[in-house]
Amino acid sequence: MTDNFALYRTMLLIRRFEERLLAEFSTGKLVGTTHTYIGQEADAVGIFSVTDPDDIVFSNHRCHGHFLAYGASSPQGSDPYRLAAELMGKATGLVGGRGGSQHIQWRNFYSNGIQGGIVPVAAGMALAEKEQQSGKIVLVFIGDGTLGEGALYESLNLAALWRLPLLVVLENNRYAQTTPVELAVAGSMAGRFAAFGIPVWERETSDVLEIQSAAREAVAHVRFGAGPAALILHTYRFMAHSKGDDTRSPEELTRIRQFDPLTIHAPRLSPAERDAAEAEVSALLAEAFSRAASDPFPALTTDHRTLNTEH
Amino acid sequence: MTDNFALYRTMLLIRRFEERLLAEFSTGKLVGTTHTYIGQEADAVGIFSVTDPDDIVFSNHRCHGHFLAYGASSPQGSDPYRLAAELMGKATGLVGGRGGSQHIQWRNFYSNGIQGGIVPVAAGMALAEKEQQSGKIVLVFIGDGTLGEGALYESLNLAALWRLPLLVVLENNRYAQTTPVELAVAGSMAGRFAAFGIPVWERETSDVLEIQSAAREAVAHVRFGAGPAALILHTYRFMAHSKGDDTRSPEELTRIRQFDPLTIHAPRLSPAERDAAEAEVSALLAEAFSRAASDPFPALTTDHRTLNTEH
Amino acid sequence: MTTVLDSLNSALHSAMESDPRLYVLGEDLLDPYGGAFKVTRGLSTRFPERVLTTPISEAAILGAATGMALRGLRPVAEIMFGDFVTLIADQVVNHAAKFRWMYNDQVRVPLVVRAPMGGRRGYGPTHSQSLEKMFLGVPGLKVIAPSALGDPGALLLAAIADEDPVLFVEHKLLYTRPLLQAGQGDLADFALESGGDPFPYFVLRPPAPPRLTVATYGYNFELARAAALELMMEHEIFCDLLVFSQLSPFDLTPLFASLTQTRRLLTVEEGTLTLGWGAEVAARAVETVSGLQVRRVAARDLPIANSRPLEDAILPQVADIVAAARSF
Amino acid sequence: MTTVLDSLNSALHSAMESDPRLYVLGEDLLDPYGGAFKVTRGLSTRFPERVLTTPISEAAILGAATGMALRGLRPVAEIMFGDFVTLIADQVVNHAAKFRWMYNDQVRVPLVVRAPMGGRRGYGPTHSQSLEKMFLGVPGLKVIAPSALGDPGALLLAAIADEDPVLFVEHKLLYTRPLLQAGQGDLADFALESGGDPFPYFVLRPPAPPRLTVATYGYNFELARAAALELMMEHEIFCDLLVFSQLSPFDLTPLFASLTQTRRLLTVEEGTLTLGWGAEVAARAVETVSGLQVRRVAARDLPIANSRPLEDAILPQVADIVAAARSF
Ligand SMILES: Cc1ncc(C[n+]2csc(CCOP(=O)(O)OP(=O)(O)O)c2C)c(N)n1
Ligand SMILES: Cc1ncc(C[n+]2csc(CCOP(=O)(O)OP(=O)(O)O)c2C)c(N)n1
Ligand SMILES: [Mg+2]
Ligand SMILES: [Mg+2]
Repeated sequence: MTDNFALYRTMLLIRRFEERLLAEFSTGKLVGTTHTYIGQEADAVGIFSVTDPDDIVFSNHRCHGHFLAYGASSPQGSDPYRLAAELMGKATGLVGGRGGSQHIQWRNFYSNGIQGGIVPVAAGMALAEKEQQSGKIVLVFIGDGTLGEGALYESLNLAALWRLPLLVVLENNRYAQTTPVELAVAGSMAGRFAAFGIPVWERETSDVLEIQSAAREAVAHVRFGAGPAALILHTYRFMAHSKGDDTRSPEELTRIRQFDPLTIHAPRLSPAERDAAEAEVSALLAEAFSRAASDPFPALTTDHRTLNTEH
Repeated sequence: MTDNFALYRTMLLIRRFEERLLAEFSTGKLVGTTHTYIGQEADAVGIFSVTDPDDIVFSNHRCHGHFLAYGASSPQGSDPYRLAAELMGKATGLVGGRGGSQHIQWRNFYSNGIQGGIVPVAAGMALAEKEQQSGKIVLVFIGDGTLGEGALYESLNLAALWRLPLLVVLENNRYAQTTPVELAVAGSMAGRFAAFGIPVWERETSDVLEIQSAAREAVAHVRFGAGPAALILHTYRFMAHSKGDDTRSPEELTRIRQFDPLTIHAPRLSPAERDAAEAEVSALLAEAFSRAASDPFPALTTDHRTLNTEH
Repeated sequence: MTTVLDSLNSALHSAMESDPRLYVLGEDLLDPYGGAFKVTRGLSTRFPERVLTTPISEAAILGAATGMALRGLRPVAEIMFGDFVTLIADQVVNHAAKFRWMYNDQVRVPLVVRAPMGGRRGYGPTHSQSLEKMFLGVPGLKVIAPSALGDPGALLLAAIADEDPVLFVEHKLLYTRPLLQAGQGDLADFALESGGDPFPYFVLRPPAPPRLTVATYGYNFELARAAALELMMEHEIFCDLLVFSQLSPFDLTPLFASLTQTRRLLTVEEGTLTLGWGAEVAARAVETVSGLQVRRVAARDLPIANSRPLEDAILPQVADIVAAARSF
Repeated sequence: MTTVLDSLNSALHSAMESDPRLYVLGEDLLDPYGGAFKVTRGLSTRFPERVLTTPISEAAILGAATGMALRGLRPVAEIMFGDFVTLIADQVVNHAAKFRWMYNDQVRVPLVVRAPMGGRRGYGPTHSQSLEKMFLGVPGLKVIAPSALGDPGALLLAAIADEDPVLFVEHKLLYTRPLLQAGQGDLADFALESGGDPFPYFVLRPPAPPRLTVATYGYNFELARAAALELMMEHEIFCDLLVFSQLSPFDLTPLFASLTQTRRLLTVEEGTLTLGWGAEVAARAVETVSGLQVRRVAARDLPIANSRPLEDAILPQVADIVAAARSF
């Protein structure tokens, strides 16, 4: 099994997981909302191939891919079953069905659905790890649209002043929901970090190996104690922002498919390896979704009535 | 009367106004708080010598100097009496005693005591003026410490995207209250604007003429429709942040006095002109403070009981 | 069939048409998307210069609207999900709502901020809240909420016409609801009165003397009337039903009139119970009407779970209202 | 003479001494300044690595504290003026307070955010408010306020020991107040009871049967007891005086006990009236105790003016409490 195989397998896991999810939504089996990672798989998979299993992650609304890639680097492995159960609102979900798609937590992985607000929290986590000399670093994921939120800049300032072990991963998929970056991001993305003296690694690629190598440098910088860093990855989101909300032209949707991280990486595997990956992922997901589907829903027990009346 | 005389006179007006104010506080005649502009006079005076009388200003907690300089460029003249009355909480004050030191409003001048939050408001004003093609520009004043507030960056982004006629004046007096810039501002001040593609004029000086010339360029850029600009003025605050809260060393306080804008500008006037300015300002302020002192306090009338029950 | 969404959308169209000072701003407003809940659809096509799609910057959206309002425009800002009003709290409380009084009535801030609130769609803990309660009572601010009764579009126009800042709270489930006609459908048994200008209240009077008074607003009126019907049909309990569109400032005169008759108050809202709208209603009622009994139905004091069974258990349901009404 | 300030300051010193996980962060905290109101003075000299003076970034201060708390530290954050809690609303409501429940109780967020609130010092409309009301009832958050009764430092230590986020509200005028001893000075005529662990309440019982029950918290207890004395001396009206330190979640058991006797409730607070603390107190009281009469004394629903006569007219005064008590 090559490293290339592992990378491919995890990207494929994300791809197939998200495809399955969209199918479940379209048949009405799932309610609420979801934001798929299809097209961006190389980002998280490249990054988590060079982090430590105990590193800390604060992810955003588009967290499924981050979570599956994070788990892949962990000794315990990630569990698409627990994620699927969460998305189905089951008691066995990652957070017992309470959070759903945007709000998950498992080991050192956290996500929240408020753009920008997670960045100061991640900075605080980085401070804690630094003070406790744990050697862990904190990764926080934001999208291009999240460059609009003020909390981000407050946090960059803190992270730089206090030399925090924080890696800000900016995934520029060129759109925030339906808003193209031209309408939402003035000046330069790298400049937003440079203004605070934060070094930037920037890549325009969907090749997981290129991302891996940039991530390796950025992670080393942060772990070495040199303070925060930013990793800007220009990428493409293939599907709608959440479910049916795509306003891009068919031409654009076709054009960007040439940057499919799976297609780019696939030639590095033998056909047999690719088939093996496909079979493995397919079995894993079939099991995950069917097991999750038959799990019970949570119930509100009496002691949950009001969270804050007990001490 | 030379232009130099007018500049000197307004700087002197601010200086003497603030000195008088501190004296009133120390004798217990005034309550609440105040933030004097002593040492920074050249900033506002230089700037408002090149703005139009109808331009719009959003000022911050340190607003007395901005207000007096703003008024000086207006045909109606500024009125230290109305400002003094406001600070004394009198019904004749700029806002009838409701606002006090940090919260004043007169013609196109506004101020508020929330760091950073005024910047998006100023951006909105600039948008309104642009849309209404009034030819007016909006100036907003912030301090170095206010670079910490996220709302600033949200506004810079908007201003740049929408090419708003907004001039952000950053007065870096090296401290936010007791916090030196080194502990609060990572990276570079100019970089904070450059990140959004906003051009910066930056001066390290207390010479009102140098400030005037930089301001003239920046104002022209904004008024010409080229979008927002930033004017960064590195300056010195001579007195405490508000009243008794100075933690700087006596040496430092002595050293920075060499950058007194009055002393720097004075040689450009004849001794007779300087005396004339002193006499004029002194008479104006004596009248302003004594008139204000004998004015009545406001009362809460019935229709003020609850602001929002009427439509 | 006109829905609440249609009504709001038409109102925005006609307001933009009739007043060139009207600007709409918010995230993802441009056509063909036309806003996350489509309330602004079509506007950017017709009035491209006056529809400003913004970055994801809620505080700056509000601040910009405030500045626009101060300088002669009439901005209508959209906060994509009402859960994000926490991000505009400072701009609302310490800027927009404060300016008029603080500046001695020398300025006005005529802005409207629209915020889709509420749950029951499985959107989870950060996209389902009813946070308007945090803004009720803020000096200088009006909080207005349409229901399917009356004319939501006219209500929005009244908010736009107001010279002071208005938080306009739209429950997401309301959008697809058809406008309700008095005396029709399941309201046929009730006599409808209304009053209150320009933000009306509605009183639905049952066919027999009321035993209690139910006060509510917005989408939760749908639950309240379902409960009222059930109470009437199955338990012979008749309710006066009061539906407010002006949440704050509180003007509860019509409620007091009903309570003087019933002496039993039941408030229904979707926000969490503690210090929700119903708390102030109850406090004012007990200050005004003697011998009063009170029950409140609201969400539990918990975040709103994503999982539907949990969400249902946390948010108020028709059965909860029926049970509360029967408990007097 | 120990002041409330001394008590809070000593508590922080001892907490930092005994727990190396305790960090203090906020604006201008470093000695010799030691924080705008000096509550943190001396800390940075003794524990230089654990006192973090921050940029002016209230949202990030709260966010950082939340992250620290999630990862094993015990942060105590200071918001320089309570008026700026509007800037932390999102971090509190949608992050710190939500995480524990939303993440299925897999995490805890043990942080304290201290905020000096209140007016009466001529600081004007953005530096005088009592905005804690916006946070009362937020699921997952505790709101605690010391008064001069009992031990403010111990209260702060209890907040620090709590495993959930706590908003700790300090009225500015309290700092210079000496701690009050039961049965001494002007409290001599009252019998003092207390209960509630770890955030105590106090009941001051008058020497004759009470005609009404006054409920209050924080600095405004000073006004309430002055009023109670005046009512007793000049009008022979006796009051039970209840002073809470836990504002939210609401636990009003001792209040109900008193109300069952008096059936008259008077709440006193400095925040604006509408949907203040007293609204929920009144609502719960009327839900629990029958035949209740209620009055509330609070600030008018206005911004707080800078001019002292205006500020006095806007904020509640002893005379307002006396008048309200006599109006029953
Ligand atoms: C504070 C806040 N504002 C708005 C939203 C609604 N929203 C969810 S995702 C999104 C777009 C985010 O764009 P980007 O940061 O580029 O991430 P992407 O979805 O492209 O991955 C928006 C506006 C939100 N979740 N939080
Ligand atoms: C949102 C907010 N946070 C904190 C404060 C308290 N405060 C008032 S002035 C000040 C320092 C401001 O420093 P700077 O921006 O450098 O302006 P300067 O006082 O030096 O002119 C602080 C922290 C405030 N007014 N608003
Ligand atoms: Mg994006
Ligand atoms: Mg400064």
